[in-house]
Amino acid sequence: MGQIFSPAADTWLRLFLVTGISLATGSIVFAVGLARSDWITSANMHPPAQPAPFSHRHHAGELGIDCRYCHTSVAESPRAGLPPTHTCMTCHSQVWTGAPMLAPVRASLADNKPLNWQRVAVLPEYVFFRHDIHISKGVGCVECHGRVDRMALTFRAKPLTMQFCLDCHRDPAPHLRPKDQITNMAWQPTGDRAALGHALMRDYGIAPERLTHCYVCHR
Amino acid sequence: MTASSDARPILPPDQSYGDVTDQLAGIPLNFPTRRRWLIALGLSSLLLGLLFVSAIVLFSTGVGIWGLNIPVNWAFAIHNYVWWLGIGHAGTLISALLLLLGRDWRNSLNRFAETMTLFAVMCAGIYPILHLGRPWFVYWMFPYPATMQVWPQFRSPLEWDIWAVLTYLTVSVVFWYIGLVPDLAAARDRARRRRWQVFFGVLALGWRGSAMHWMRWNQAYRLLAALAVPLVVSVHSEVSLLFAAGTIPGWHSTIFPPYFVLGAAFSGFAVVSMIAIVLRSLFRLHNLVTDDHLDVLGKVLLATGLMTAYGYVFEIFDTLYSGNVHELQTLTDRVTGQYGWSYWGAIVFNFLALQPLWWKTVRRSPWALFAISTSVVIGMWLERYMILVTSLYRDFLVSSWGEYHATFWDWAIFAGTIGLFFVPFLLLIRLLPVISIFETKEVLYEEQQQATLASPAEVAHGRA
Amino acid sequence: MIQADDIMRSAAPRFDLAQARAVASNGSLQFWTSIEDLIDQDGFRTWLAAEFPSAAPLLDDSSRRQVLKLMGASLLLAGLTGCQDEAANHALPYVNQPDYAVPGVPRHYATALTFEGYVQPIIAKTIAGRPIKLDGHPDHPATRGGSDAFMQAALFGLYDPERSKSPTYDGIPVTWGAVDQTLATLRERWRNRRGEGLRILTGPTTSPTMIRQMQALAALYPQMRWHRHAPAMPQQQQAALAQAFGRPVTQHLRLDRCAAIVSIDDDLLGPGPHQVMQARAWSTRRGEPTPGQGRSSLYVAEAVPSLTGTVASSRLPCDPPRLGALIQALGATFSLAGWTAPDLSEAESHWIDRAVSDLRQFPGQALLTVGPHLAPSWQKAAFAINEALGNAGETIWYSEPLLVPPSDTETLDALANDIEAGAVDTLIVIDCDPSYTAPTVFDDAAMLDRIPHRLHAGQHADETATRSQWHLPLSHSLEGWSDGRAVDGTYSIIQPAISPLYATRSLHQLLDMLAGQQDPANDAAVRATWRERFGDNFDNRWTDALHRGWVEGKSLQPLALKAKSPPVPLALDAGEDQSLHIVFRPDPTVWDGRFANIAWLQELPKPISKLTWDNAIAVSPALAGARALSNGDMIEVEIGDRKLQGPVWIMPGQAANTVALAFGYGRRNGGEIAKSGGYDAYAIRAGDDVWQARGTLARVEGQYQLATTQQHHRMDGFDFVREVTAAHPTIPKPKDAATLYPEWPPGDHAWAMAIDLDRCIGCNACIAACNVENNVPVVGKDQVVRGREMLWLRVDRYYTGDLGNPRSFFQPVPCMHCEKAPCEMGCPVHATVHSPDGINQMVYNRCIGTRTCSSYCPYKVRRFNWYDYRDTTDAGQAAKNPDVSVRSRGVMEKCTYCTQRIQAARVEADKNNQPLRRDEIVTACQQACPTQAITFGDLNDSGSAVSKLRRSGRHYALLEDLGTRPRTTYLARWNDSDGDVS
Amino acid sequence: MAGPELYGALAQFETPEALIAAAKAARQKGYRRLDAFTPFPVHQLNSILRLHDRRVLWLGLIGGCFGFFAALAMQIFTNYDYPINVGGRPLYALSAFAVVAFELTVLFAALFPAFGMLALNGLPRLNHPLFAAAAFPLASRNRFFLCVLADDARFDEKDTVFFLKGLAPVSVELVPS
Repeated sequence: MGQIFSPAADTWLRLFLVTGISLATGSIVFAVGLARSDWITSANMHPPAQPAPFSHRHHAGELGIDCRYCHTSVAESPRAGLPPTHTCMTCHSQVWTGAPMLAPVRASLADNKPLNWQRVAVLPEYVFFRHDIHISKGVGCVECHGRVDRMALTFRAKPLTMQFCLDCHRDPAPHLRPKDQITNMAWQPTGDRAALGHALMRDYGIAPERLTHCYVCHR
Repeated sequence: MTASSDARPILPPDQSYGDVTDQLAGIPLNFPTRRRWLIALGLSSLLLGLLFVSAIVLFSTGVGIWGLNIPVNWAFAIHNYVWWLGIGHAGTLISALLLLLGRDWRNSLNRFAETMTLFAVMCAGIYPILHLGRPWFVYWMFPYPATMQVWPQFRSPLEWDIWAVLTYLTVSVVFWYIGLVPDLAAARDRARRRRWQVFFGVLALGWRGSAMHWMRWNQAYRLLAALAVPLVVSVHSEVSLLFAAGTIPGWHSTIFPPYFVLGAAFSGFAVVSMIAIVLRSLFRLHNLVTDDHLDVLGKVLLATGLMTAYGYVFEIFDTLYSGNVHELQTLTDRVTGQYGWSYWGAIVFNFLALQPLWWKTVRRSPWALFAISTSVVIGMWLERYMILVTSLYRDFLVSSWGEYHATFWDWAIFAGTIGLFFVPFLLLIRLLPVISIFETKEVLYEEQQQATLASPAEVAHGRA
Repeated sequence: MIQADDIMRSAAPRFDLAQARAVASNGSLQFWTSIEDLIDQDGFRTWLAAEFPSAAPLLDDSSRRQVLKLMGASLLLAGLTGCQDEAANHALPYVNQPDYAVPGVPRHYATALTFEGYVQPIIAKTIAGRPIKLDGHPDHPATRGGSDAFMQAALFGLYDPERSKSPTYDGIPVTWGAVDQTLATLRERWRNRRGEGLRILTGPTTSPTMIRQMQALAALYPQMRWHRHAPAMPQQQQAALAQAFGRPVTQHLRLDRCAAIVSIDDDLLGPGPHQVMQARAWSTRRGEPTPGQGRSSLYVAEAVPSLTGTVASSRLPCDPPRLGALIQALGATFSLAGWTAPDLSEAESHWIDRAVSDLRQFPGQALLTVGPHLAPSWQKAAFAINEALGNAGETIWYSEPLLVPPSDTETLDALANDIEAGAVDTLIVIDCDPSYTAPTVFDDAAMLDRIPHRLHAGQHADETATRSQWHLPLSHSLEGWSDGRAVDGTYSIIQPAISPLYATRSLHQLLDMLAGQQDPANDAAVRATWRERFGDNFDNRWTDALHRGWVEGKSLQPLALKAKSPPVPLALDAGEDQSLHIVFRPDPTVWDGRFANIAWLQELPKPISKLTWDNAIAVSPALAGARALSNGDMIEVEIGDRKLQGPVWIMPGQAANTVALAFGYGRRNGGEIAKSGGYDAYAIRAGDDVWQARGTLARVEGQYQLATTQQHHRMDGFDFVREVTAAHPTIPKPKDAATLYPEWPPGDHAWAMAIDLDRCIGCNACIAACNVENNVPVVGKDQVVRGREMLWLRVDRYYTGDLGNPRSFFQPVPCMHCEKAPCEMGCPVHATVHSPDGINQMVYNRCIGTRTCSSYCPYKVRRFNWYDYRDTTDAGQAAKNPDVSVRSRGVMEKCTYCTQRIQAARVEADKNNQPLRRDEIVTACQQACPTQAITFGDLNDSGSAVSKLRRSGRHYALLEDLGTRPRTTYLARWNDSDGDVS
Repeated sequence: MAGPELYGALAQFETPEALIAAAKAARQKGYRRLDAFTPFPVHQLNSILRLHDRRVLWLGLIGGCFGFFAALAMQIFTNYDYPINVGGRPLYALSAFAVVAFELTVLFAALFPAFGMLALNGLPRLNHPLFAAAAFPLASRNRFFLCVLADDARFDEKDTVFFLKGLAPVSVELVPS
C-alpha cells in the first residue's frame, strides 16, 4: 500500500497546530487587554443622551461656576448630589428663559417631575465611595472626573476600575493638592511635586497602609 | 525493559506477534460486539443527559437545590469529587508504578486503566466547579492580571486542588497518548478503509517505529512514569488536606494523606478489575487478560484493602489517644450516630467483603472478583461520605449541629457523572486499541527469550 | 397572592405620586440595584412592576416565594424614585430640595412607638426620607436606649406591603370622600340618639390626646360607651391593686435596688412593654458582682420557662396550684392574719427557705412579685408582704394609674352582653381585633354581624375588618402624630418619621372625624392637647419636647398608700383532679398576633424554644414521656367543650402537668404571612380566668413540621458557657497558645467584643437589631427547616442537668473575628481576609461560594445564600440599609462588627484629623441590648470598656484551645445558685 | 534499474534476532547510516547502531526546574504584590507554596520531554518515503526491518541490495525518496 498522506498534509498539520496554539494564547492576551480597554471601562466613550444638553465646559469652564454651586453636598456627604431643578432655574429664569434646549428643565419645574439624568461616573453597587473624605483629604475633582470643564457633553474620563482606585490608595502623594485647589481643574503644582505630595500626606494624616484593605470600599 | 521476575509466563507464549496485532488492532477496525456496545452507550448517554439537565437547573437556581445547609455545606459534590479522583489514581499507578517495577502483567491492563483514569479525573474535575456558589467566577482561582489586582490565595487547599487536578489531568493525557502512539501506528497500518487510515494516520503522527524513535520514546515514557507516581501520591494527599487543613474534629488529623491515597488506589484497582473482567469477556481477550491477571489484581486489592483498614483502626486509636472531647464526640457520632450506616457500610463493603480474596479460587473467578470489586467501589463511596458528612454535621458547638439529607438533584448529578465517565470511555474502546499492542508483543518476546534460556522442563511446567 | 394583587390594583389609582415624592429625598440608594435591577423613575411604571413582582427563582420552596411575592406590593415607593440611584444609570435630583436635606446623610428623629398603650421612645434613622433603623432613645429615663425585638421590627410593620392602603366598604376600595359622607349621616344618627348604642372599642391607651378626644366624643354623644380590650395584658393586676389599695393605681418596680427578688411566676424580664425598662434596671444592679456589693439574687418559681427563670439564681418549676401554695407559705411565714402554712414538697420548702432568708436579710432591698395573670388574692399577699418587709416605697411603689382602667361596663364582656341584648347600634373598633383575639367572648363569631353599623380602623384587613362593613386604614406609628406615656409615666410626643405612604389616617385624625371635623390635619389633635397643657409657652416647650423625645417634668409622684391585709386564701384544690393545667401566654415574637404579618419577626427564633414561623403546644418532658409524645406530634387540647389541635414542643423545665399555649397564630385574615402557620389559642380561651384553665390533651394523627434554629441543647461535657462561683470567682487563664506564625504588625485599632453571659437574658433584641442593620434576608420556613436561616448573630441556648428542671444558659454567638482565622486560609480567592484593625472581612463581591470558610469555621457563624434570597421589590428595598451590600445568590456572609458604622466613624474622625473617641463606635447588637451585655471597642486602648472587661476574672474565649484567638470573647456567668455571691 | 532518487534499501526479517544479526553485519560492512524498524522496542539495537541521545532526559530536568521556579516566583510575587493578612499567616508561607510548586514542577518536567521527544523524532510526519515501501506496514505488526539509507557513503544501489540479500531477509526493496 502507498502513502496515506500527500507531502502537503504535513504542512497543513503543522499550520493547523501553530494557528491553534497562537489562537489560544492570543485570545488570553486579548481578553486581558480588553478588560482594560475603554470598551469595558467605558471611559472616554461617547457622552450618553441627557434630558438637557448640559455643558460643563460652558458652566464650569467658561462661566467658571464652582463645582460646589451645584454639587452642594460633595464636602459633607458621601455623594456630591445633583442640583435640584430649582438651582438651574435660579439663573435660567433670568437668562435663556425661552431657550428650547431648556424646555425639559422648565417642564420639570412646572409639573414637579425630576430631570432624569444619565449617570456618567457610575461605580458598581458594591463599591462604597465617599466624596466627602476624598475632598477633605485633598483629592481634586479632576483626579477622577477629568477635565470636566472642557467637556461640552459630560463623559467618563477615567476607567474607575479597582486598579484605578488602588493606584491612588497605594500611593496617594502624586494625587494630592492643597484644599483650596480641590475644584480647580486647571491647577498645576509649582515646584517639587513629590515633596509637596508628601508634605500634604503628613498634613492630611493619610496612612496608605490603612487604605488598601477590603472594607475601605466594600461592605 | 527489565525482564519479568515471575518464573512462569503471564501470557500463553504460544501466540504470534501477528495474531496479537490483528486481534487487538482489529477491535476498532471491525468492531465485534456492536449491539451490546450500543446499548451500553445509549444508557450512559441517558445519564449524561441527566447531568446536563441537572447542571442547567443548578446554574440557574443555585446550590440550594442540594441538601446542603450550615453546618453541612459540603457533601455530595466534594465527596464524589474525592471518590472519582481516587478511582482515577489506580490507572496511573498500574501503568506507571508497575512499569517502573517491571511488572509485565500490567501491559495487558495499562491501556484501559489509563483511559479510565482520564475520564474519572474528568468527572472529578467538574465537581469543584459545579459546587461553587457562583461558578461563573471560577476563573478567579487562576492568577491572571485582573483589573481588580487581586490574586488567588495560595494558602487555600482549594487553590492547591485546582493546580493538582489540572496537572494530574494533563500529565495523564500526555502519558496515555505517548503510550498510545505506536499502537495507533499499528492500527493505521492495519486499516484498509480510507477513513480509518486518515483517522489513525493523523493520530499516529507518522510513527515509524525506528530504533532511534523507540529509544527516545523509552526515555520519555519512563520519565513520565517516574513523575506520575509521586504526582498521584501528591494529588490525593493534597485532596486530603482539603479536610485536614480544617480545624473540624474528624478532619484535623495527620493520618489523612496516606489514608486517602491508599483508599484511592484501593477503589481504583477495584474499578480496573471490573473493567478488565467486562472487557475480556466482551472482546474475548482471555488470551491476553488471563486468570493470572485477575489473580494479581485480587492480591493487590486485598493488600490495598488491608492498608485502608489499617487507616480505620489508626483513626480510632488516634482519637482515643488524643482524648480530645470533640474528637471523641465525632468518633461516637460516626460509629453510633445518625450516619452510622455510612461508617459500618464502609467497614462491611471495604473490609469484610474483601476477606474471600485470601483464596486463590476466588481471586481467579471473574464473577467473585467482580462482585467484590463492586462492593469495594460502594464501600469507598460510603467511606468518603462518612469522612465528610459525619465530621461536618456535628462539629464543635452543639448548638450548630445539623443534619444532611441528599436531594434528588444530589443524586441526579452523581448519576450524571457516571454517564460522563462511560460515554467517552465507551467511545474510546470503540475507536482505539483497548490493550497495548506493542507492549503485549514485547512481553511475548521477552517470554520467548526466557523460554529459550530456561530448561525445557521448566517451560513445560510453565505451560501447564 | 390574588388578594395582595387586588389590594394593589385597587389602591393604585388613588396613589398620590406627589405626596409620596415629598417623602423621598435625594438619598443614597446603592442597594436599590442590588445587582441587576434598575428602578425606573415613573410612579406608574413602578406600580406596574409591583403588579408583577419578580419572584425569586426557586423551584422547591413555596412559602419563601410567597413571602417574597408579598413583598412585591410596592407602589408605595414609587415616590422614592425621586432619588439618586447610584448604580443604576439614572439619577433623579429633587425638583425643589428641602432645606434640611443633605443628600446621602441620614437624619435622626426622636419619636416613639406605641405598644399596649405605652410609648416606646425611639430614635428613628431616616435616609432619603425613609426610616431604615429604629433604636431605643439613649437619654430616655425609662429605657436608656434599650430595644426589644418588637421595637426593632416596627420598621417592617411600616413597610408591610399588605397594610391596608385605602378605605373599603364590604371589601371594595372606596375614597375617603365616601367615608366622610357616611360618617356625616352616622354622626347625625348618633347625635339624634345622644350616642345611644354607639360603642367604641380600642386597645389600652396612655395618650392624653386620645383621652381628650374620647371625652370630647362623650360630650357630643353622652350615651356613647368606650370599651377597652387588651388580650395579652392581664387585668388581674389592676384588679388586685384596686382591691388592695381601694383605688386604681399602677405599681412600679425598682429592680435596680433589689438585692433579692422573689418572683412567683412573674416574668419580669420577659417580652412586653415593661421588658426594656425592667431588664435594664435588673442588669444595672446585677452588674459585675464584687464581694459585699452588687448582690442581686433572683428566685423564680414558675409554671412555664421564662427569660426570668433562665437567668434566675434558683428556679423552681411548679404547676399553678403549687404557686398558690408557695404564696400561702410566704403569707404564713410573714404572718399575714389568718394565713396558715400549706404542706410543701422538699424542693418547694427548700426554695421557700432560701427565698425567705434572702427576703429577711435585705429588708427594703428585696422584692416579692406575683405574676400579673395570677389570682388577685395571691397578688394582694405580695403587696402586704412587701409592705411588711419595708420594700414598699423602696423597691416597689405605687402611682396614679397610667392606663385608664376600664370600668366593669367598659370591658369587652360588657360589650358582648350589650350586643347580645341588641343594645349596640354602631360599633367602631379601632386598632384592635376582637373577632380574632376574643372569639369566645361572643357566643358565636357571627354575633358582630347583628350590629347595624360596623366600622373597623386598623392597619390590616384583619378578622374584625372582614366582619365590618367599613374598614378604614390607620397610619403606622411612624407616619402619624400622637402622644402617650412610657411605662415610667414620662410623656412623649410622637412625631412622624415619614409622611403616610398610603391614603391612611392617624388614630387621632379618625377620632376628630368622628367628632365631626372635616379632613383634620395630621398633627392638629396632638397640638391641641399640648397647647392646652403647655399653656402660653407652647412653642418652645413643643419644639423642646419634639427635639428631646419626651416632655420634661411630668413624672409620676409616689402615692402613700397602705395595703389592706389580704383575705385568707381559699383552700387550694388538692389536685385530685387529674386534668392538666393549660396556661396561656402571648407569643414572644408576634405577641398577641398584631405582629404576625411581619416576616422578620416570624423568622426570629423564639427565645427559649428557638422555634420560628409557628407556635407549638409546650409540654413538660415528664408529660411527654408519660404520653409518648415527641416534638411535632399533633395533639388536641380540650378545655370544656372547646378543642384545638397543634404540634407538641417538649419544653425542658416546664412544670410537670402544665401545658402552655401561645397566642398570635392561626390567623384567618390580616395577611398571607400572618395566615401562614400555627394554631389559634384564643379559640379555647374562655371562662373567668383567661390565663389558665383545666383541660386535657390527646394525641391525634399526624406530624407537623416545626422549624427550629437549634436542634441540640445539651451542654453536659462541654464548657461553651462557663460559670464562676463565689468559691471560684475567676476562670483560670489559659497558657498562651503557641503559634508558628510570626505576629502581624498591629493596626491603629484592634476591634473586639465582649459579651457578658451573666447579663444576657436572651431577649433577641440584638438579633433583631442585627437583621435590620445588616439587611439580613428572610428565607422562609422551609429554608429554616433545611438549616439555612441567615442570622448573623444567634443566641444559643443550652441546658445542663435534669431536663425536668435544668440549668439553662443563653449565649449570643456572632462572628468571633479570630486573629488566626481558619476560615481565611481556606478561601482560594481572598474573599475573606483580615483588616489591619483586626476585622475578619467578608468581601461579598469577591466570593465565589466555595464555602470552605464555613466548613473550616469552628463556630459555624457563617451564612450562605443558597438561593437568591434578595428581596428585589421596592417594598423590600425601602427598609434596606444603604450602607450595607445586599448579598446575591451564591455568596457567603457573616457578622462584620457593623463595619459600616466603623467606617463611617473613622471617616468622620479622619475628615478633621481627629482620633476616634473612646468607645465611640457602637455595634447594632450592642446598641439594642437592654441589659448592656454586649461591649465593643478597641483593644489598643487599655482604657476602653472592652479592654477592661478582658481583664476581668470572668473573661474567657469560646473554644480557646483551638488557638484561633477570637476577638469576640465572653464573660462567664455568675452561678449564685449556691445562694451567695458575696 | 535507474530509478529516481532513493531513500534507502529496506530489508525485512522474520525475527528480532535476525534483525540484530543483520544490523551487526551491516555495521561490520562499514555502513553507518543505518536505521531499524521494529513493532516494539528491541533494546540491543541501541548499542549495535550506536544510538546515543540523552536530550529528552535533559529536557525533563530543565522542565522541572522551570516549573518549580515559575511556581515559587508566581506565588511569592502575588503575595507581595497585594499583601493581605490571611488568617494571620505570614505572606511568605513556603510550606503552603510547596504544593503548587511541586505540581508545576511535575507538570513541566512531564510536558518538556514528552513534546521534546516528538520534536526530536521529527514527529508529526504524516508523509514519509518509507510509507511507500510495500512491506513497511508490517513494521508495526510482526516484521523487523533494517534500512541502509541512500546517503550512506558506501551506499550503492546494486552492492547494498546484494549485501542485504545475503543476510537472509524475507525481502529487500529499494525505497524511493
